[in-house]
Amino acid sequence: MIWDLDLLILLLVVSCALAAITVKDLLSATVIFGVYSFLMCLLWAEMGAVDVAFTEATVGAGVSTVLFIAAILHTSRRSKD
Amino acid sequence: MKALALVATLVTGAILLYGTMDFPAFGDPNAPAAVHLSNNYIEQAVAETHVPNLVTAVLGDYRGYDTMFETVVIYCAGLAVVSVLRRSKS
Amino acid sequence: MSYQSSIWPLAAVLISLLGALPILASDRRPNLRESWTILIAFGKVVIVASMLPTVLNGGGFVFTIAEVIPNVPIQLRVDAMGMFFALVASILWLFTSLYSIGYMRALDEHDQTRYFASFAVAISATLGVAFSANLLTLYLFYEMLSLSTYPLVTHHQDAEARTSGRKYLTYILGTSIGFALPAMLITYQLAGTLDFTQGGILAASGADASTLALILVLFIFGFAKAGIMPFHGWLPAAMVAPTPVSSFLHGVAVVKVGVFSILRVIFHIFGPDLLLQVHLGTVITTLASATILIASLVALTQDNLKRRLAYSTIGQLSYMVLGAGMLTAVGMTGGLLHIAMHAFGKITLFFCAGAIYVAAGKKYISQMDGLGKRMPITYLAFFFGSLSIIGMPPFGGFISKWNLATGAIESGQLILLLVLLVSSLLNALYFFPIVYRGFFMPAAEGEPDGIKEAPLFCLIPLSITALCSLGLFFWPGLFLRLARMAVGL
Amino acid sequence: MTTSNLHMYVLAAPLLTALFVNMLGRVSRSYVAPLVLGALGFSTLASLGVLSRVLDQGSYSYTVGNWAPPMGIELIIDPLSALMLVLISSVALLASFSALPMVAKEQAGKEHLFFTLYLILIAGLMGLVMTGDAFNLYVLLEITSITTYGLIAMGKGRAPLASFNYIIMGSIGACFYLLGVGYLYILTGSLNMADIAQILPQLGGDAAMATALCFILVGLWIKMALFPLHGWLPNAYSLAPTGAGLLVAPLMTKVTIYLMVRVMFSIFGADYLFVQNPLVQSGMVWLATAAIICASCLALAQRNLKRMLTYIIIAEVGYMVGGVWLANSTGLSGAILHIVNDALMTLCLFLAAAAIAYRVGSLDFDNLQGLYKRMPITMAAFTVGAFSMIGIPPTAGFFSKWYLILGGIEAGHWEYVVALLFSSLINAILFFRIIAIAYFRKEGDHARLQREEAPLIMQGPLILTAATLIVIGLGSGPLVRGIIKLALPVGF
Amino acid sequence: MEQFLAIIIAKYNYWLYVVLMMIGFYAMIGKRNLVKKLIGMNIFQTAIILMFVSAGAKYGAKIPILNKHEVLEHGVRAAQVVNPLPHVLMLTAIVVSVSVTGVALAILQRIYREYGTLEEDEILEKLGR
Amino acid sequence: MKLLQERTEKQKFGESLIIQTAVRMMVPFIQLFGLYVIVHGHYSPGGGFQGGVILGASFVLLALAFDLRTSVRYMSERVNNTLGNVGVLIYTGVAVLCALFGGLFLDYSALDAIIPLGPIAWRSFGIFLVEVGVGLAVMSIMVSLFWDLGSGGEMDEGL
Repeated sequence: MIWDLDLLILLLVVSCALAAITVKDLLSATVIFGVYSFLMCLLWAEMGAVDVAFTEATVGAGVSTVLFIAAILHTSRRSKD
Repeated sequence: MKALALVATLVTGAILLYGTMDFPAFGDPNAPAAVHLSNNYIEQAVAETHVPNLVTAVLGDYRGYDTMFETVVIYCAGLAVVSVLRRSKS
Repeated sequence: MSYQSSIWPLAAVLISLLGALPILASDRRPNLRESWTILIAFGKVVIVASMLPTVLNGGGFVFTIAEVIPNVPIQLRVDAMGMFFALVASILWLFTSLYSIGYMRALDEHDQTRYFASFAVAISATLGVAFSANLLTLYLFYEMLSLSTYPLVTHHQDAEARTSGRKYLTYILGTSIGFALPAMLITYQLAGTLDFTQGGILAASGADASTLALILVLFIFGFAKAGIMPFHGWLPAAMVAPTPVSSFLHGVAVVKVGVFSILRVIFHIFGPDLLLQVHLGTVITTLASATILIASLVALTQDNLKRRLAYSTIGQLSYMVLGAGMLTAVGMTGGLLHIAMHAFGKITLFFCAGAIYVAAGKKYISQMDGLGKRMPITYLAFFFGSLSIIGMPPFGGFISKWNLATGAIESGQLILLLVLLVSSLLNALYFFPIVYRGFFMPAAEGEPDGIKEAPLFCLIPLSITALCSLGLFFWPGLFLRLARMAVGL
Repeated sequence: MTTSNLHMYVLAAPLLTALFVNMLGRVSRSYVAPLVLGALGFSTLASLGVLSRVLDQGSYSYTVGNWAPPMGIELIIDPLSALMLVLISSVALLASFSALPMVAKEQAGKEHLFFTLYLILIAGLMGLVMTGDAFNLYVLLEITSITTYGLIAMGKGRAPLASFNYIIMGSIGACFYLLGVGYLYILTGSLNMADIAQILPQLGGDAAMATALCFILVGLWIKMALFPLHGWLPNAYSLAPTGAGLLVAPLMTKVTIYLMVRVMFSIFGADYLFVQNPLVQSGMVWLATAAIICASCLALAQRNLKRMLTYIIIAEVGYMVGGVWLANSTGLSGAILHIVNDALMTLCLFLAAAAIAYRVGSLDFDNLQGLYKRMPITMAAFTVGAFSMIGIPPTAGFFSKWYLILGGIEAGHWEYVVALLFSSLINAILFFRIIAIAYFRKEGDHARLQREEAPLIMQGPLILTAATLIVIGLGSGPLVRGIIKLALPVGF
Repeated sequence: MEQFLAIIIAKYNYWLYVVLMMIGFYAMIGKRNLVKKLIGMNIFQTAIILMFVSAGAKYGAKIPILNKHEVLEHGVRAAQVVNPLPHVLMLTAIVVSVSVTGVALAILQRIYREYGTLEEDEILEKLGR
Repeated sequence: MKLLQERTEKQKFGESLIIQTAVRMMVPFIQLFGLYVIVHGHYSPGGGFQGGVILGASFVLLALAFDLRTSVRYMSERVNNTLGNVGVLIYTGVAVLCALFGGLFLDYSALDAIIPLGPIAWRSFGIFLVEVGVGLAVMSIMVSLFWDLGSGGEMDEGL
């Protein structure tokens, strides 16, 4: 484990999380959330949790995002906050 | 409302941070979590189940009961989506 | 006293409770339904009477239904005090059943099946209270009585009935849950049991005087059916019910269940000795005296006959509590005896009020001028009843008042004697005008001529009860003996 | 340790049947009813067997997959969990009789989906009461939640919105619980409750332990809708499809309270909770008092039968939480007895509400007029349930209230005693208002009203439940002595 | 400086997990858009997963996939392998989280069908009418 | 060329020939990889859940590149549903079977009574069985989730 790489990714993750909940466009928020998940999965892989990382890559960054997008396409893209 | 939410968040975060004071350091191989149960898994799982992927061994066998319900959870989710979203035929 | 295990107490309680079922089932056949009613009432008297010899010989019966809380079973027990009350209630129920049939048929009331079924449940609860072996069982039947009388009070199902029903339940349920239940729980916590024991159960608990005073006041107000002021307001309100209900339930069963419960608490939970020791008798007598005087004064102002009787009842009920509060054996005997004497007198008065309503359709005293000439039997019975209540010899009321007065002197509280005398005077003041108007005032103009006596079904019971209150002066032996046994004389 | 699998069959029957209901119910809806009733009937019988076995031979621990406890997942079958199993399966069986016609009416074409979720919810609840593993509890909690989300969202109108609120609150609750478990895991390295309980006192780490306790409890409180965290419950339970409400309302909060008891005494121990932190203990009794009083007052403001009942449920949660935190055996046995009684009382009232909804449609107070004439049997059973809620002997509610109040007196928490009495009075007002409305009629209705009872399949369980309330009331002595006293945690 | 760094290294990802959890929690209770609430929920859950995975990490350890024959012959030193238990738990947690997300999204679509918006205040406004 | 242009114009938003062709070619490989992940869960990262998600993702990919109807043509809703049920049934069935054959719940070694492979080998094989079940269930549910969320619940009315 390389702690400074960890820290760097963690900071990125935090900024992604902040962005995901502040962006007004829901589609962008969802995509940013996908990026967040992917960074998270990198972090976990780097901590030795390969299975969790694999799952998060397929679920968090993959299926979740797709489901979010599918739902947003059927509802509305805009968000007031 | 937002102010209240912020206060609630900050309080929760503060309590959680207070709780981390007692935690063992990150990556400490002598932390309780690293010595109590997991050692048994690491040392015995392969011999007891013949599965080299420890995660699979623990997931499928030692904690198979959890995994069964995990499967049921996702099954329920699928059913719930169908039952919520579909309009009934009649 | 030795108790033998027996099913009879349960049978006495259950006969009318289960009897409600055939009454409900014969909804569409009034004759069958009323035969059931009379049959059950008669059966009940027989069962109660069959237990009498054993009780008079110093024995008793006991039956445990279920053990619900450690040391507190739901248990029925027949002792002298319970027998005394059960005898009064079941005999008077027989008369009331007859009277109800006449009254309800004459007025062609709706929903008579519900009426008779609720009545049967109510009398079952009354006997349950009489035969309760402990406070929990008593509370159970007490609540059962409150709830089963609700349909009776609101029988007419109009706006007035709704308001009165609400008031009735608010007072009765509110006080029993708010005061009696916590008092019972504190008692249980202190004593570890709730059994009615001669000499009381709280004496051994070592509770201090203030706690005891709190429990006592909670109990007295908690059993609001006894109508101790300021929790008396439900009784005049409940007078919207049909008259048999008022006469039996609010002249005899319901109100006396309240008094009986208070008496049970004073005799068998606290015990007179403990109350004397911590000087709590005055609490009881003060409350009771105040209620007697205020209620008698209010009764003077009422024009509605049933409401006047209701306030009279409130006053009379406190006599019984007063007697118990004297904490002398004679006073307590008088208090207990007054349950029976007042019951016979008051039920006569209510029967008469109902008969007047059935025959003449009148509710207000001011309209009743000259009625006595047309309904002589009814008015004579009314006269007898009022004399008994006032406490004139040769009527039963005299005996209990005599005992009360003796008790007051014996306990050295002469002020109580004064209260008794003043209230007797007030009783006379609010009863005599009614009789006077009936016999000696000319009828108002434009009065229809067709008024005559009420139907026989009404007339016979009221004559019998009137004669009973006369007879009780000469032969009070049975009740006197039971009452003396109950207080341990 | 034992090799008896009986309790596993109790759980497996609804779980497996759920799959068949989904597969076969798609083909023809006539398969649904026999499958559901058969599975639940089997579960009820088997759970009775489990209970009698536990009472006979003492409690036992069961290891799923035959791995010794801290390694594998341990199930604890003691008198308390066996009692809960009986309660869950019998309540579910009774509720499903009534749910079948309701679902056919409200969710035509979706019966198989509804009952699949319904059965899995029951299996989840059964799993919850047996588990002795902190993380397994989380998974099962999520199963029950996710099925409940789905069931509630199947309702009409505002139901999805209520369900979404429930999802957010429920997820916060579950996440908090998981956070607490995580803290415990980091501290002790174990997930087995008994194992954790053994390790915890040896650790110095008080901050993390307190945090874990705090988060686990808050998580469970959100799930059980303890007063300040109750916001999601009234809408969710009152807008849910009637069939779902029948199952969810009697069981969910009660099982969560059971979980709180389990977590409190199996993980943290009475000593840590009550002796070392007396301030927390009395604070909790005050919170429960506030819950009882506020929820009772809120119930007064409702104009719909079902909504009123939901607020009463919240008040009852206050009863039980307070009873548990009184820290004496009387209060605790009162709380456990009240779990049983309250489940049955709520079931009785909701069954009656379902029967009324089946005939009348709306449950607003204005529509209830003259119901005693129209549906006398339903209303009679409703009255019994109402009396039990008020606490009138000999119905069951009186006796649990008796123990709770007695516990309050014993512990010297008079505020709790007053709150219980106050809430009884409020309940009396609430129910007699309804009874009065249903007893009196509209002007001119006297002649028109005809008897029109709900179908027999809905009336049967209703009558049975009402009778059970009285039987349990009269039998509460043996129940407390024979089962609940045995079910109290060690040290009480 | 050295000490300070040591403290940071020892606890930093517990701190950052708290930060992430706070972000998610705030979005769940403070944001008025329902989709945002859901995103917040997912962030909350990943934060918890991060905590668990951190708890299982060991410095200089291998991933928990061993060589069967080697282990059966020579055994394995526990300190050299990452703790697999938190991973197992978190797999379950991920599944739960995606399930809840799925159900919530379906309910969102129902809400949108009903009210035509996903803003909490607008929905409440419509309900008030 | 003109034909191609016409076809491009007729295409709905987001559909492109290149992507469609690529997806058509990729899907079998994705599915193969998914199966590999399920089966090889004993020896490498992955297992039933991840493999199931990948299998499901292949159908989702089809649905994204073409439309939902195409993916339904590959696997009808009824089949999908049955697979999901069967998947969960395998897991719970194995669990109950263990109990029925005299062991404890989920004690795979009890299945030794059916085919004697040895208790430890049965543990390994039992894990494999349930992983397959999980894979089937997860694939089916993922597909169904996407169908329903992607169509707004209009599955029955021809998408």
